Amino acid sequence: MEQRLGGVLAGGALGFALAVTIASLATGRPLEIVENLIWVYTSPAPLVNTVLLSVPIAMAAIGLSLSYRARFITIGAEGQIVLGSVAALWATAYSGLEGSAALALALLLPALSGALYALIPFLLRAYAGASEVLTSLMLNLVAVYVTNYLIATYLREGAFVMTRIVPPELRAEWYLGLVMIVAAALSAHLLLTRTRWGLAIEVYGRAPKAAETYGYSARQVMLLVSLLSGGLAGLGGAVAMLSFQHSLTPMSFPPGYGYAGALVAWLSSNNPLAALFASLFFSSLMVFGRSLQAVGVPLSYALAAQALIVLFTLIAVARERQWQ
Amino acid sequence: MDRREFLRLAGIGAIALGAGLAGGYALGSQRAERAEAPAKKIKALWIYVGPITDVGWTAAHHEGKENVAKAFPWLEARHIEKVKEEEAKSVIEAELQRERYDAVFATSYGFKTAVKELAPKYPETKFFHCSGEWEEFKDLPNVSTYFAEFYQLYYLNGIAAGAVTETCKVGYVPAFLIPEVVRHINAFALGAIHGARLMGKCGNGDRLEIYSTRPLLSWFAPDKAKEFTAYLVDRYNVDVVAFTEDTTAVLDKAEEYYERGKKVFSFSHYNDMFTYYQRRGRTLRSHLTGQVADWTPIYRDLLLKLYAGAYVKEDIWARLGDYAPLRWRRQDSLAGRPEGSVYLAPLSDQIPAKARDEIVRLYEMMKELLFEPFTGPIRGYKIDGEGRAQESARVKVESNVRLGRDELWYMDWFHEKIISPA
Amino acid sequence: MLLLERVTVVYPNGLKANDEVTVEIRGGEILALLGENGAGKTTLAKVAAGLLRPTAGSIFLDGEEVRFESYLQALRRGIYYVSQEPQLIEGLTVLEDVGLTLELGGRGRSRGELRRELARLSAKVGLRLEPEALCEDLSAGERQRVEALKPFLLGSRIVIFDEPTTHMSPLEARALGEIMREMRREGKGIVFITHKMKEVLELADRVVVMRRGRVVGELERSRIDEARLLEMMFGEVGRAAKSKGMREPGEVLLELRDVSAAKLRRVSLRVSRGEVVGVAGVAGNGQRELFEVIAGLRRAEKGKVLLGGSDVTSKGPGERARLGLSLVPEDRLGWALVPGLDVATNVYFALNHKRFFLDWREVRRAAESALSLVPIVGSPSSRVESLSGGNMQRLVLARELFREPKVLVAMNPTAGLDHATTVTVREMIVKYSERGGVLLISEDLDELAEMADRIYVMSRGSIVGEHAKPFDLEKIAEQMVS
Amino acid sequence: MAVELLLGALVSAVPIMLAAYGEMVLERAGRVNLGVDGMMALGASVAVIVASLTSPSLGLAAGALAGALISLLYAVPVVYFRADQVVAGLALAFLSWGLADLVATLSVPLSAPIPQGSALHLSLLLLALLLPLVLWAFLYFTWAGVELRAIGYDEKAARNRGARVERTRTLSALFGGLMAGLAGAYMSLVLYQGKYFAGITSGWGWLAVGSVILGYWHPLGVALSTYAIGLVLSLRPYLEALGLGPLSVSAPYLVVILALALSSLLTRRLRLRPPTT
Repeated sequence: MEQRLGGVLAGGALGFALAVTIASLATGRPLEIVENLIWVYTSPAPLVNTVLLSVPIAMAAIGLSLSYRARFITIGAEGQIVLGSVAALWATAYSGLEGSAALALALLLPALSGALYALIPFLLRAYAGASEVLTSLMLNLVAVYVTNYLIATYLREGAFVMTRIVPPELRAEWYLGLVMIVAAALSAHLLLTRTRWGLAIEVYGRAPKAAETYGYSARQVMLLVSLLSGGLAGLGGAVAMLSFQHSLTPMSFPPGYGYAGALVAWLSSNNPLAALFASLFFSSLMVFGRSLQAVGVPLSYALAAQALIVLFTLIAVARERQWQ
Repeated sequence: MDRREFLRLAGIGAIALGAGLAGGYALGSQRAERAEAPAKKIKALWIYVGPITDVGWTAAHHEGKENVAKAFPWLEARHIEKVKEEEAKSVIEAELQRERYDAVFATSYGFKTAVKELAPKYPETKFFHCSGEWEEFKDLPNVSTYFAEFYQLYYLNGIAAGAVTETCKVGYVPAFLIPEVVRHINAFALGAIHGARLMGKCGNGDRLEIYSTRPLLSWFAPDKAKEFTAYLVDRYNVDVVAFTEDTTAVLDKAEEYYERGKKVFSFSHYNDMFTYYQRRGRTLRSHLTGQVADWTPIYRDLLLKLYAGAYVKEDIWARLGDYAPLRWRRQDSLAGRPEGSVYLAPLSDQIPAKARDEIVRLYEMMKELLFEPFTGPIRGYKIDGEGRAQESARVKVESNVRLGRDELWYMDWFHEKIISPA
Repeated sequence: MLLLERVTVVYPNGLKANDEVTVEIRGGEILALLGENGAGKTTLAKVAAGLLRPTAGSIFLDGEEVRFESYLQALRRGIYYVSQEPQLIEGLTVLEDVGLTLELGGRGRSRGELRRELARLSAKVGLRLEPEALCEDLSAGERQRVEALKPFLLGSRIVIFDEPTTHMSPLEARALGEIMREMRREGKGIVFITHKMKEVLELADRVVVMRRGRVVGELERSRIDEARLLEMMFGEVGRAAKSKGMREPGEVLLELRDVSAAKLRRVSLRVSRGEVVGVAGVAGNGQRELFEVIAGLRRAEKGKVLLGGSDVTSKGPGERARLGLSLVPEDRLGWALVPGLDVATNVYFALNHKRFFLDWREVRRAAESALSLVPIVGSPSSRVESLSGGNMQRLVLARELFREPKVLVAMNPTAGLDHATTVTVREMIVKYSERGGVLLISEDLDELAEMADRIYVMSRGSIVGEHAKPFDLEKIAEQMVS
Repeated sequence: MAVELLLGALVSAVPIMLAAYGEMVLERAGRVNLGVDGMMALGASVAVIVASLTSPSLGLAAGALAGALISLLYAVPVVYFRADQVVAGLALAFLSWGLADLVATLSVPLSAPIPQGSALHLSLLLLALLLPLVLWAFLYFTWAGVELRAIGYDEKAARNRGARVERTRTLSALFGGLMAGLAGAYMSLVLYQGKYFAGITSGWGWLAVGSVILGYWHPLGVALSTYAIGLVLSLRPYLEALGLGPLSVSAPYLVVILALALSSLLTRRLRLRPPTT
C-alpha cells in the first residue's frame, strides 16, 4: 500500500500537469491560469470551500474504503448522502426540537437513514446474491427522485419549491466538517488496524473462503461495512447540510459527492487516512475548475480533467502492481 | 514504483506543464488585441444553476450575458455555471473575496438564501436576483429583483390552441405547481377557451377540456416530459400540449407525433425553436407559437444604469411591451418577432387567420395593458402542490376585477375548466 | 523433434525454476519427466509450449531454432500442452470447446465435420461422448480424455501431459495410458510429467529426472529401475513416516449421521480419539462437500453432525472451532491463509479470539508460540505469500495444532509439497493423533495406506466401503471407481 | 392507444437497447463498463455537432465512433494494466460527461434531426431489432463468438487455451463504446430533434447496464428486457395516475433492482452459472 503511494502521486501529478497544460493551450492565458492556481491553494475563501466540499466526499470515501476492503463494491454513497442531508434538514428545521437536542438528532438521524438505506443492497446481496454494484447504483437515482418528491411536497415551504432553512444557531462552522472528517478517518484507521472488526474486514476482503472457514461470517462483515459506510455517508450529508447547504431545492442530477467518494476511495488505495487527503485534493480540483471559469474555461473541462487524473492514477498504480 | 520511475514521470509532467504554459502564452500574446481600455470598468458576475448547454433557462441567460459583454467594452463579464443552489453561498462568496464585483446576477430562485445572506456583507456590490420575491429583499438596499413574465404569452398560446384543436382537448405539462406555473396554466386555459369561442367550436368553448398532468417535480426532466406528453395524447386524445420545463422535450414529442402522421401541436419555450430550426433548413410543423425570453435588454438596462452611477433598487417584472422602445413608431405589429424582453415566437400558418388576427390584436393591447387575461369573472378551485383539488369551484375573480401583481404572484388555484391530475 | 537446450528460467521473485536444462523430445516415444513437486517440471513444459519465455537458452524444432512468443505459436507449430487441471471451459459444450481449440490451433473446421470426427475418434479410444453436453457436467477423467483427443484433431506432433493422473481413478489412468500408446503409434512425441513412480515404470520409454531445477539423470527404458530413480529424485532414499502401532481408539469425537447435502448422500462416519481415519476417493466425488459440511461452511440438508458428543448441525464454523474442530483445507492460500497479511496475523485471525481490541504484542506472542511447534523459514512479520508452499503448510499445521483441537480434519494435506515437508506433515499428524482424532481426506491412496487406521471409501457422494488394517488396496481402488 | 404505447415504447427504448447490446458483449467477455451513460452523452454531443456540419447519417457514425474512441480509455487501463474496472468505468463516465459538454460549448449543439419514420430512423429501429439475432448467431455459431464466451466463462482456462483475451476484450469494449455512442446519437438526433443538452441521457445508460443482467446476458433476453424497461418508462405517467408518488418516477430503477434480486435468487436456486465472471 505504501508502495502504491508513489504511483498515486505520480499519476495524480501527471494528470494534473496535463490538465493545466490543456487548459492553458485552449485559452492562451497561462498566466491567469497559474494565478488562479495560486489563488485556489493560498487564499482563505477557496480553501474554506475546498474543506466544505471535501466533507461529504471524504465521509463517503472513508466509509467506502472500509467497504472496498471487504470487497463489498457499493457505489451507493450518493443516495445515502442525499438522504442524510434531508434527514439533517428535517431534524433542524422541521422536528420542532431546538438547541443541542436538534443538533444531536441532526447527526443521529442522517447516520441512521444512510445506514438503513445501505441495508438494501446488503440484504439483496446477502440473501439473494444480487450484485451490490448495480443495486446501489440504481438506488442512488431512486433516492434523488424520492428526495425531489419530499422537497416538492412534505418539506415544501411557502408558495415556491424550497424547503425551510436550517436556523442560524444550528449551523456548523466550516472547521467542524474538518474535525469530523479527521475524526472519521482516524476512527476508521483504528478500526481497521486495532480491532477484531477491522481484522474481520481485512481477512474477509483478502480471502473470503479463509474468513468463513475460520468462523468469520460473510454476512456479518458485509453488514458491518454496509452500516458503517452508509452511516458515514449519511453523516457526510448531514454535515454538508449543517455547514453550507442549509436548505434543499429539487435536483436535476445526483449531486455527485458519492461518486467522487468512490473514486477517491480507490485513489487512496482504500486507506482511510489517505482518503482524507485525496478528498481534499479532489475537492480542491473542483474549486480550481470553478475558478477557471473566470478565465473562460468551461466547467465541464474541470469534470473531464478530474476523470483524466483518476484514469492516469489508475494506470500508474496498475503498472506498478504489475511489476511487483 | 521506484524513485527513478517516479522522477521520470515527474520530469515528463514538468516538461509537459512548462511546454503547455509557454505554448499557451505564445498563443495568447498572438491573440491579444490592443483594445483601448476604458477608464472605468464594471465587473459583473453571472451565477447559473444549470449548464450553459441546457438549451433552456441557463442558455437564455447566458445568451443575454454574452450579448451585453459584446456590446459594452467597459464591461468585464464572468459567469459560473452548474452552481448547486445549496453551494451557491460559498461559491459566490469566494468569488467576491477574490475580486470586487459591481454586480452579481443570481439567475435562479434557489439562490435566494445566498443573496439574502451575502448582500449585507458586501454592500458595495449590487445583487440582482432573478425570479425572487421582492418582499424578501425589501430591507436590502443593494438587492434588486427581475423577472421575465410569460402569462400574457400563455394566454395568446391558448388562443392558438383553442383555435386549432380538433379534439377539444388541450393539455399542459408543468414542472412544478408553483404560482408562476399555475398562472401560466390558467392563462393558457383562459386563452384556449377564448380561441375556441372565437372559432365557434367546442360548444363555443364550453366543451373544451384542459388537462394538466402531475408536476414533473424537476425543472429538468426531458424524458419524463416526453412520457407525460405521450400520456396526454394517448390516454386523453389531447392534440395541443403546452408546458413549463427547461428543455424542449414536449415540443420534440409533438413533432414526433406529427412525423408519424398524428397532428399534435406544441410551443417554443424560452428560445424561438422555430427560427432555430428554420435557419437549418427545417420547418417545425408541430410548432404553433410560444413564449420567448430575451434577457439582453434587461441586462443592458441594469448595467447601463450601474455604469452611469444611477443605480436604484428596483423590482423588474418584464411583460409584453417592456423594453420595446420603438413601439410607438411602428404601424405594423411585431407579434411573432423579437421585441422587448418577452415576445411571441413565430405564428404558425396552421392557426386560422381569424385567430392569428385576434392574437396580434390582443398582443398589441396587452402591451398597453388595455387587455388583461385575469379579468373577472373567473371561477376556479384551490389546489395543493400536486394539483389535487382542495375545494369545489367557486368565484376566484369577481366580475370586472383585474388581478393585481400580488394575487398573480401567489396564485394557488386552477381555472374550473382545468381537469387536474388524479 | 524438439530440443530444449540450456534453458534457464528465473521468476521475477528470484526463484530459479530451471537451471540450464537440456532435454530432447523424440517422435514415437513416451518421455517421462519425473521429479518432486517444485523440481521445475511444469516450468520446463510451459517453456516448451510457449506459455513462458525462458530467461536464457534456446529451443530447436526439427533442428531449426524457434522463439515462441505465445502459446498460440507453439500450438500452431504442432505442440500441444495438456495442463495439470484439465481445463475445459465450463459453460461451453464439448463440441464448442474442442472446436475452439482447433480454431485457435489453426485447424478450424465446421461444426458438422467436427461432430463426425469426434464420433470416429472417441470410438477409437473407447470414450462415449455427447458433443452437445456441457463441459461442466463431465467428470475429471472424462475431461482429461477430451483434452487428450485434441492433439489427434490438431495433428500435433508433440503432446505434453502435465501430471494428468492427479485426479483420476486407476481405471481412468489406464485408459489415458492407452491413448498415449496410440499417440506413440502415430509417431508423436509424448512428454509425461509425473511424480508417480508406478506410472513411469508402466509407460515410459525414457525418463528424465529433475531436482531443484536441474536435470539430474536420464535413463533409457531398458535401464529404468525404481531404486535408482528414487535416489535421483530425492538425493537420498526418502524417509518414510514411522508406521505407528495399533492402539485402542478412545471416545467418539466426530460423527456424521446420514448426512445429505449437495453431492453427499447419506454419509455416516465416526472418528474417535487416538485414530487417523482416512477418506479415499477420486477427486470430485464429494470430498470437498464433505469437508465443507464438517467445517460448517455448508448446511447439512439431512442428518446430523456431532462434535465431541454435542450436536453442531446448525452451528457455524466459529462455534465448531470453539468446540475443538481444527481444519487444514486443501487450498492453502485463500482457504487457510490470507494473502497480503503477515505471518503473525495469519496465525492470530484463525484463533478467533473474542476480544474487540487487538493487542499486536499478543498477536506476535501467539504467532511465536504457534511457530515453536513447527519450524518455518520466515519471520512473523513477513508476508505470508512470500513463503514457499511447504512453509505455508507448516504454518497452517502449526496454527491448527496450537489450538489444541479435539479433531483435526485435513484435506489432501501433502498435495504439491516437497518431500521433506510431506514427511514432516505426516509425522505431525500421526503424532497428534495420540491426543485427538484425525479425519484425513486424501486422493493419495499410498498416503492413506501409510497413515490411516481405518479407511472409508467415497464414491459419487456416498460411503461405499469401510476398511480396517491391513488394507486391501486393490479392493479400495475398485470401490473408488464403482 | 395500446398500439401507440407499445410502439412509442419501442421508439424510446432503442437507445437503451443499443447500449445494452454493446455492454452485453463486453460482459460476455468478462468485463463490466460502468461508463455507458457517459459514452452515450458523448455520442449524443458529437453526433449533433457533426450532423450540423455534414449530414445526419454522418452524425450517427461520428457519435458511434466517439463512443468507441473514448472507450479505449477504459479498455487500455482495464485490459492491459488490469486496473479496477468499476473505478475505470466510473471515471470514464465522468470524463465523457465532461467532454460531451465541452464539445457542446465549443459549437452550437443543434442540427437537423433524423425524422421519425424516415428511412434512416427505420433502419436504426431495424438494427435494434435485428442486432440481437446477429449477436446471437455470432456468440453461439461462430468460433470467434465461442472464444469470446470462453473468455467470459473462465479467463484463465481460455488463456491457457491460447484465446486472445486482451484482443477480444479490447474489441468488445470498443464495440460497447460504439453501441453506446450510437445510442447517444439516436437520443440527440432522433428523440430530441437534433439537439444536445447537458443531461440528455437522463440516466438511461445506467438502465442499459442494469438490463443486461435482467436479460441474463443473452442477446434475445437483453432485447426483451430493454424493451420491457422502455415500456416501464413509458408507463410512468400511468403509474403516477395510480397515485404511486415517487415510486412511479423511479419505477424503471426499482424494476431493475427487483429483477436483479429475483434473477440472482433463481440462479442460485437452480444452481446456474452466470455466463460471466
